[in-house]
Amino acid sequence: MSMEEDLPGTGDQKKFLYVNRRAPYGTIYALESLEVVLIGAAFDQDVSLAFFDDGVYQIVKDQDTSGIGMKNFSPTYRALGDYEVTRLYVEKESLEERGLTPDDLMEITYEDEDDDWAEKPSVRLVSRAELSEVMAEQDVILSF
Amino acid sequence: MSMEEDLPGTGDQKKFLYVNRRAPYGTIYALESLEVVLIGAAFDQDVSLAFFDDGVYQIVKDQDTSGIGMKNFSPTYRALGDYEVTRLYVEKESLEERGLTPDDLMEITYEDEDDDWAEKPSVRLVSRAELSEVMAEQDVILSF
Amino acid sequence: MKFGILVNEGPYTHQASDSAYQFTKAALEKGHEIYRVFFYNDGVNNGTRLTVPPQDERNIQVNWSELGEKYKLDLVVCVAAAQRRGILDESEAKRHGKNADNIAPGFRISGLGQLIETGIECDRVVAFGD
Amino acid sequence: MKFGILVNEGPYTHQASDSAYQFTKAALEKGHEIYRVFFYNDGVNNGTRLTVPPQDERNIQVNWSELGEKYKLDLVVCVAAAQRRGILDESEAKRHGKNADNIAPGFRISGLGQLIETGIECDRVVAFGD
Amino acid sequence: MLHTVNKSPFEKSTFESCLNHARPGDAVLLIEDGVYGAVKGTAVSGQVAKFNGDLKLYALGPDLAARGIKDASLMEGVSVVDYGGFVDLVAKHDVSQAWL
Amino acid sequence: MLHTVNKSPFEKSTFESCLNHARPGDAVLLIEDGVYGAVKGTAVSGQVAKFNGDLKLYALGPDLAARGIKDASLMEGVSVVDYGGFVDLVAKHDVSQAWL
Repeated sequence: MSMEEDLPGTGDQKKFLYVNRRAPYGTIYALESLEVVLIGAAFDQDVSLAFFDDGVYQIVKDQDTSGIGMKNFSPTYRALGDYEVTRLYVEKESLEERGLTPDDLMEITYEDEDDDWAEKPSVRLVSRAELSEVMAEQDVILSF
Repeated sequence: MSMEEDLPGTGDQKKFLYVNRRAPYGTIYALESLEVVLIGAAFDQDVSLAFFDDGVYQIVKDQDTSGIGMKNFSPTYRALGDYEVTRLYVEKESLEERGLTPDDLMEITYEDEDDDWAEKPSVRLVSRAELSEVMAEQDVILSF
Repeated sequence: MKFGILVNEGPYTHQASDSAYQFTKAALEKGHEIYRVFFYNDGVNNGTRLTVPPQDERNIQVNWSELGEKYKLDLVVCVAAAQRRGILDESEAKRHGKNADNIAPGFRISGLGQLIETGIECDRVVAFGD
Repeated sequence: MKFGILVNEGPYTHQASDSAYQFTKAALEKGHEIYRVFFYNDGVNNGTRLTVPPQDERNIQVNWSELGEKYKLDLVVCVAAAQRRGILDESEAKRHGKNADNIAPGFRISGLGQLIETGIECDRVVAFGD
Repeated sequence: MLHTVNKSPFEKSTFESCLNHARPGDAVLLIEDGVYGAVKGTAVSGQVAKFNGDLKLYALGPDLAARGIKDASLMEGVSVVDYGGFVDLVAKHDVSQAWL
Repeated sequence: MLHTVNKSPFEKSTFESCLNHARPGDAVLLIEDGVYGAVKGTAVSGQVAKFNGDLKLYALGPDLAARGIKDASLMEGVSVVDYGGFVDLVAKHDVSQAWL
């Protein structure tokens, strides 16, 4: 089977989705997933991130890890735009179950090169059903 | 503070409870907990085991690990009587939630030296409330 | 078909590495190609040659090394994850001033890019973890 | 009061070892005695000296070794759990025909009996895990 | 899409989240401790049954046997596969998502 | 007795099991990802509130701060302690049970 048959219509790119379902700090999965995303950004693929279940906790604002002796890696999410990672899907139902609103999340933005470098929000609030659609469109799903 | 103040009225013995809340094989905790119990048996303490939540799966009968390439360690529970570990508390509610009955469990027995070496069941079915009482009586609780 | 395998947990503690091994073996026996087995997170701990499991238990590292040898598998341990957890080959050990290394035969240490490449090159990626 | 500490997960992957370290430090600073820190399950992986964490991250092994040095702590790695996971001292390595060891300074390898003894001798046992 | 779930539904919310995000026609393969989710007459089986039919449920035979679960204990509609069958399921579906 | 819980109540059933097994007068200390269980207005907070009062709930401050949880977000009756306070709780109660 040749590669082309499996690829979507975007030339050589594959659609990569990084699924984030776990809270930060209690385990390393959030951090090491982010490290994959940063390295992966160099490969010119079509990249999205999904945050749902406890994964929404990863991008909550005002994280302060000074008391637990661990590095606060949350600022890195705000730098994703510089790596041309611009689509962060966040599930509404997961926020609601946790008593969170979009205002509790960090502001994560990117500069849209197709729109005169206008600053735009990277976070896209989606319903559970919409998130399912996003997952169904992917070529590779990496979940840590 | 001297040791004696903390000890129950059973001479030098402390009451040790090993809590088993996880299924076997998916993780190593059940096996490595059992290894602690076996070593601990040499120390002449007052030992009990509690099986609840997914821990009840550890003592389900007819385990056959030949297809997953792992060692079947379930026969070791049946040998606990030889190590004078004779009290295995199993929570009824945990069995029921999992669609299990006492008949689904291995027969685990011990020979009662105070009763002419009569063979008696080591498994004691207890309600959740009774199990809470058992936990409250302990000096050391080790949960893996 | 071309498969990529991702192993995210170490040996013995979680079944992940066992499951990945059984899957990889079955895929090879069905004639599929295994493009790469990538060890990430605690999965890097599968690549130490210093394990001494009880004699009546499987030896997970040896299983991987032997399967790798038989089918010429590319068993890649992520360098960043490996450094955090103390899995080093000779050159890594030297570079970081450590007086020992522990990488097992048939495993090699490389970058996370090899995981992305696996996603790009393979028809399917299958992950095993906690 | 006399405390025993049980650490059941390895460094970095779970917060357990960090929490145990912070607790132990706080207990010592309050004047309590730490009878022993026992490393079991994947916790044995805290005792390898081969880790090379990123420079802007804490070094969990060094934290334990330094705390142990300062307060003369008994840092015990379970031998059975350590063998499964490839943590060896010089004599263990020799005994099993391995050409390297990886135990970190201040840690010692011993049997599970040391955990039971901790339960017997201590006023309190506090466990940290997954 | 093929979803794999390896955690007990009594211990973790993974299986529930998978069921809530899978789409009609998707396949869900239960492996490792995930196979407990395939058993009938449990506290979660009613919940699972609601998705049965819309989704195709599979359970890994070697993991069932290891845990002493007999085929007669499985919910209706659950198909048992071995590691070879697992490979075939991966090959058959465009994408696999591991619910870790 | 002192119970410690280190897992998110949305991910694992540990906290629920702890609450169901603790006895009136016991203390429950939430640490690591367990601190999410101390937040009000969530899908589990109603369940937790039922035990509040019978049990004394604590949450570890450094773990709350790491996760961006403000004191104002906590359920009524939850006391925040630091690592020193954790040590004091262990010393105060005869036995500690870690719900791992």
